[in-house]
Amino acid sequence: VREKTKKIVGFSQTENIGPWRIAETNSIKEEAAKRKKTYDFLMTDAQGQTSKQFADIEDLIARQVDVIFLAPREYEGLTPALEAARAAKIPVFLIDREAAGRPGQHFVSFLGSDFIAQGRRVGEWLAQASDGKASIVELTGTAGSSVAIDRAKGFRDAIARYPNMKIVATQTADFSRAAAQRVMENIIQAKGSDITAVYAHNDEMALGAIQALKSAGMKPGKDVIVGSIDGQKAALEAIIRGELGVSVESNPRFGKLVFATMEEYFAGKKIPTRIILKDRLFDVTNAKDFVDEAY
Amino acid sequence: MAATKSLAKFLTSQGLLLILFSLAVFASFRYETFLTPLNLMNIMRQNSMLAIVALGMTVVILSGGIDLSVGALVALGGVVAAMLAGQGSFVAIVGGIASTTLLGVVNGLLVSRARLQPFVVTLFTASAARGLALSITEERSIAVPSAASGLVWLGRGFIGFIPVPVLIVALLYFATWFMLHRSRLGLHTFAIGNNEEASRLMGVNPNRVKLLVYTFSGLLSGLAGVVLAGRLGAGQPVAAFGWETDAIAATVMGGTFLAGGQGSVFPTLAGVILLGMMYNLLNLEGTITPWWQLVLRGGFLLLVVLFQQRIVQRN
Amino acid sequence: MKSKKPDLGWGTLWNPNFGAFAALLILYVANAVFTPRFATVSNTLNMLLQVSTTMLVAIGMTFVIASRGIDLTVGSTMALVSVIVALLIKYGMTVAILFALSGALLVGLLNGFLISRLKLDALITTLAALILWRGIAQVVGDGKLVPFAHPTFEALGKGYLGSIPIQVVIAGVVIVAAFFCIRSTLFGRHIVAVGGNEEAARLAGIRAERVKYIVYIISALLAGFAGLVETARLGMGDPSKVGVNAEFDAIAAVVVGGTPFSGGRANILGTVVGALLMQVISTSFNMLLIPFTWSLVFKSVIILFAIFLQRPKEI
Amino acid sequence: MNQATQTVLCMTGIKKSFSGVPALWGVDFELSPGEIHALVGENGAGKSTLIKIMTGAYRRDSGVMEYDQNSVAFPNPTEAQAAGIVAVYQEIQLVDFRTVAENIFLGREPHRFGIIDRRVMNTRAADILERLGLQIDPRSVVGSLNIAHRQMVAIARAISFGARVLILDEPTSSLTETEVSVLFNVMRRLKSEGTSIVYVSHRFEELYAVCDRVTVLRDGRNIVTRSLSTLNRLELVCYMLGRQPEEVSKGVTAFTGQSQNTLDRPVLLQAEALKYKKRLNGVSIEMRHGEIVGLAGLLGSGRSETVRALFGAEPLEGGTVKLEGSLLSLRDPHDAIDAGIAFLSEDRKADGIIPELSVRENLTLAALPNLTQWGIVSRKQQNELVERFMRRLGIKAASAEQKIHELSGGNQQKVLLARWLCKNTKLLLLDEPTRGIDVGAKREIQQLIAELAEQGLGVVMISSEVEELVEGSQRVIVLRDGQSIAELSGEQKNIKTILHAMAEGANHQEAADK
Ligand SMILES: Nc1ncnc2c1ncn2[C@@H]1O[C@H](COP(=O)(O)OP(=O)(O)OP(=O)(O)O)[C@@H](O)[C@H]1O
Ligand SMILES: Nc1ncnc2c1ncn2[C@@H]1O[C@H](COP(=O)(O)OP(=O)(O)OP(=O)(O)O)[C@@H](O)[C@H]1O
Ligand SMILES: [Mg+2]
Ligand SMILES: [Mg+2]
Repeated sequence: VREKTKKIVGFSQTENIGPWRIAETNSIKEEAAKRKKTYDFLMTDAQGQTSKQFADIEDLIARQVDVIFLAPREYEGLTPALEAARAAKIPVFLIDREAAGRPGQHFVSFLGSDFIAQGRRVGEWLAQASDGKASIVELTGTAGSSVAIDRAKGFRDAIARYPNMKIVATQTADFSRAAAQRVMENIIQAKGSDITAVYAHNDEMALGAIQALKSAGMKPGKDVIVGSIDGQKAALEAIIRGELGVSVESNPRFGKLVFATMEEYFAGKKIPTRIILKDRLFDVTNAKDFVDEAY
Repeated sequence: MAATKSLAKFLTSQGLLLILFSLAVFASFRYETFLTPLNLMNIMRQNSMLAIVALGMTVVILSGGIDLSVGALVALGGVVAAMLAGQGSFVAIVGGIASTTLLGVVNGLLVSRARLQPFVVTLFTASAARGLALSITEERSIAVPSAASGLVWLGRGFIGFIPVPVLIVALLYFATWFMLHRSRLGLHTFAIGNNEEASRLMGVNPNRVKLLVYTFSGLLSGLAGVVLAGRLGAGQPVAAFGWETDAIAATVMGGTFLAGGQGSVFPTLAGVILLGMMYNLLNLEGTITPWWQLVLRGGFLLLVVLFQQRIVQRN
Repeated sequence: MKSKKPDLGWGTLWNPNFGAFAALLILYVANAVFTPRFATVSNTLNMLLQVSTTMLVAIGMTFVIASRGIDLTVGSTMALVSVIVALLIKYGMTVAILFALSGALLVGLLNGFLISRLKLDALITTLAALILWRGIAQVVGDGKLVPFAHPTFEALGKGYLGSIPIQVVIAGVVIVAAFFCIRSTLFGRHIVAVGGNEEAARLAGIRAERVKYIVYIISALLAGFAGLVETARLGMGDPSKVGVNAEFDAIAAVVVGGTPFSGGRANILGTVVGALLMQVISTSFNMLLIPFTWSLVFKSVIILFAIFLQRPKEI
Repeated sequence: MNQATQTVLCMTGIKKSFSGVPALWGVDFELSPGEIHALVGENGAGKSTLIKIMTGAYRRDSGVMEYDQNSVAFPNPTEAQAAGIVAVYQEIQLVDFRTVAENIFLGREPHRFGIIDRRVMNTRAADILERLGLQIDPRSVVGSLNIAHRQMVAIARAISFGARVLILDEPTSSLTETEVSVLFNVMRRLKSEGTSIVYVSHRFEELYAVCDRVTVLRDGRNIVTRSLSTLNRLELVCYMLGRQPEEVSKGVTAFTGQSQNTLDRPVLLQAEALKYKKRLNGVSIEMRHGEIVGLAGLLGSGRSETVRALFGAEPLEGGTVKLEGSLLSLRDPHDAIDAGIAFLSEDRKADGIIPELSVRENLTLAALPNLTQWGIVSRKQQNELVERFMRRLGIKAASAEQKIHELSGGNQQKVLLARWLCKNTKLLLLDEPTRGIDVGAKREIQQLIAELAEQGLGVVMISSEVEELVEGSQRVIVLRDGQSIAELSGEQKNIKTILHAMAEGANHQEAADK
């Protein structure tokens, strides 16, 4: 209908809170900026709500974008939005989290990490570091988020094989450092020196837990080993200081990959329905080498 | 006297319409896709759930109360409906609405019989309802099976070219308007919102009215939750965070007195649409960083409130 | 003249004003018996530590509510202070704190201007301002976490005075000062007079507008202090998450403590008890490892019950 | 049907206390069919409380109430209404945002399936209003009416029930004479139709004009019930106050009526050509130390506005105010108080008391800055002051710490007066200082005003009781349409001339109202 010189890329982000999300947003924005000549870029922020994200996608469709990058709020709840995009013949690329729908039909491809695997790898690392014997405190992510659910599942799968590894407390801390510090202080009051390990669903919470451990006079890294996920800069620094044991990467920098995939798609190439990132594992052996490039 | 009052009323609603209209004109020049039927329908459809919730909020505020539990009740209603969807749409819809209506009754009893302050009561029933929604779902979203076609229709269906949620909103607003301005119950709602003690002495039963009003708000929240679940194809325990504040904002932008006793429902609808249009425009613009969006929204809201209250004060 | 002082016998235990206090006592004792390691000095200090920022904010909120207002911007104020101080700490602690508190002052001034000068409704005004200032805090910090290392400043949140955490000492000093202010100073009496009947207070020569201005400034500055403490404790500035929902915690503490929304009364000790009550509940649930989602439900029910105990009597 | 000897309503041994403080100690009360029964007593005697117990607005602690020989206990006013007992309460209780018709029919709206029939409601309301001779549109919003009209609406509502028992608690305190006589006609007609009426008022002429019997309450106990025709005024006052006849002097007011010579005293106040919106357009007052100047005028003539403007409560748009020769610029009441002006407002509830605060705090509110050192209020000085003034004005309260809203209306008024007396003031502005106050207290207050004037204070007094103005003030200034149109003193200062001056503009006024 209207004359188009440039293609429009619409990106529906779920929220922009915390270093990880911001790194993700920035990476996609940067790639879009590099292609300013060929693509217009629009971004929406769902403020952590599926209903708003649905509305955002509808708005993008109304705006007649040519492609949608979608970082879904969670697995359920966006299928109708994907259907609407399909009806409008707009290809969708899912980023970092999956959404219910048929690949190839509702969306072109899913690009992201394997959250279950991330949890599993932390579990295995902790098992090794503690010789299969630990009393673990688990700090979980935002209640109800699929990431939290998967990372909890993977971790449990891993430690199930070690009868002496027990989760003695599991509490939510909302992916936030402040909340984690608070919750951990309370758990320390309840469990005291029984605690020998902490598993946090992201680095922010691990850093909060480390603060709490320190102010309770316990030595993170020695009395209590801590493992988490994300691989952000502050976490790698903590690994170098010896306070954090391990951080499994969950790379937020999707920009290059998703734009490249999209261009391949428009070029008519066949795109695999799942593109799983290879997440690295940072511990004391390699943290120094990567700390500079971390976000 | 009566004439100036109704003129005041008209002007307050018109003040909001004025803002709405100028914003729409601005948008239609700036975004070529704004005035497309699709976009306009989107705005209506996306905001129908909030509109339902805001309707309940308006009635509660008119009665001199406030209901902070609406957001949590939307979530609860949605997950209950989704969990029951296997038993068929009818059970799901009724179950979802019944659960929140029950909590609305609890709100009503605590506010009327126990004479507790509505702000506090509903603040804590909100957190209880949210906790309940999270607990019964084990914090997961519950998918609505496609077999529950009635539920899905409620959220996504059409009658003719009109989306079902929009139709529900229209019906509810007309019915509520009629109840408020034509029925005894409506008059009593206004009366206790204006002066509860006087109404009591004159023979109104404030407890009964309050109970009904909070129950109504609970019921509407549940309905909004059910519609939302149908629309998203899932019931989510974390849905509708902060809707209570949006609903309050819409009500007040519509010129309803927060202290109660004065106001109407259709201006609230205009308020909801204004809020929704704000989001829509931010999306159509698409390049404003999220934090600046907050600044714009907060600032704009402040201006509307300022404008609105100036008009009210002048009259 | 029959002058009878209210007696201080056993009957006082049933005095509704002591409902929250009784609930606090019962919960503490019950936890001491049933929750291992609960009634230890270190855990009690830990609870005091965790409640101190809420306490600071709630004291400010008590002033505002006593003057028949409400201040929802406190959480955003904390966030604003948090980023400013974290960004500026490299220029020295004094500079950073001064600028940060000026930020808080600005929030208070704007609230005061809108509510007391322009006579806007406090709830809706501060609701809009809450969004605005959260946005501004994020714009200032570009949405990012701002880590820093400054041991002297961090002592504010982590240091001890003897065996007592510094922030607990700060909260204690503020409580005593606020109690004294309300009880014995001219300004304190003016606040409750304005909250009780603004027009009457004005006709008795009280400059009500100025009183309300100051009240919002006090609230903002105390929220600012809380933001400083929180930032020092975290060792970073966080515009997105610092102070989220702080306003509701504070309001809950105030109201559970028996200061009514209708203004005209300021129960500082009640607020302290209210804040402690909520902290004891959260801590004990954490220690008993009750799942978060269920704890939301139980906590609400307990608090509603505590409020129920102090409901107004019928004549 | 009841026989004339039977009683409609019989209360025996009614007791009621508020948070431990008894208000009624066991009161008996009896109402015959078709009688108008006056209920009188000093402020705080328990009249309003007894009435609220009759209608179920309060619950009694003990005692029996028989209605039509059946023992009843109404849980709320709705039930009492349904049974035929209707009241107009002392504090006008209406829903301001709603229309006159809606207020009249609230709780029993003509309806079909819950849907209000507005047409029927409005016509019926119009009928009722017309019968009371009121020119009020039933569709107008109550909040837009003045106090007198609101009071009449409340009365219209009560009458429209066709109740068996009608209770009127000080209905006339804000009515003009014409309205009062309309009300009395209605009461007489209702009486002839068999309705029983309980009537509370502090104005004796009214009691003798319409009432058959009187029950006197004192300190929550009933003293006597007698037929008014066998009781003269002096006896009645004695019963109320609990004193011997010789202790109670005669005269309508406590003012001596003799103007002291103040001409040699220095000028205190010169207010010239005050202007404020449309309400004031040229009011001038000049007075000397020690003078009492009365302000007379019809409702809405701008008396209240004048004193409010002198107090800085309304922003002046023109004119000058000089106090002791120096020009004042009054931005707000604070400025006026600093200059030595005090003001007692006419609406006690809205502009006077701070309901949740104690008598002590209300009494010392304006004086607080004087009791403060380094920002800290001296509790000791506060207590001394409060005790002194509670004794001096005979304020009845359980203690100085009792909340003021729990006091009876008259005692609240005394506290508010004390608020200004405990401060050093030069000019006292009194808007209806004796409204709703019992004879005893009224005389005390009038005496006090006279005393204060003798001490050199200037007093501007607004009163709807012309006697009070005639006997109390040296000069009377008559206002009409926001202008001072006459100044009467000496011989001219008599009831007839004042009423004449007030009324001259009456036709004009009515036209303006429409
Ligand atoms: N709600 C209440 N709470 C506490 N005390 C009350 C309350 N209402 C009335 N009282 C007390 O009961 C007593 C009787 O008051 P009431 O209002 O019945 O007096 P009244 O005879 O109507 O006086 P007035 O002529 O001034 O209206 C007073 O001492 C008053 O302080
Ligand atoms: N022109 C008007 N328009 C609206 N309301 C009016 C007008 N004039 C008077 N009133 C109302 O009537 C009330 C009495 O008017 P005002 O105070 O000017 O007269 P007043 O002479 O003091 O009478 P009062 O005997 O009631 O004290 C006012 O409080 C005001 O609300
Ligand atoms: Mg009375
Ligand atoms: Mg007047």
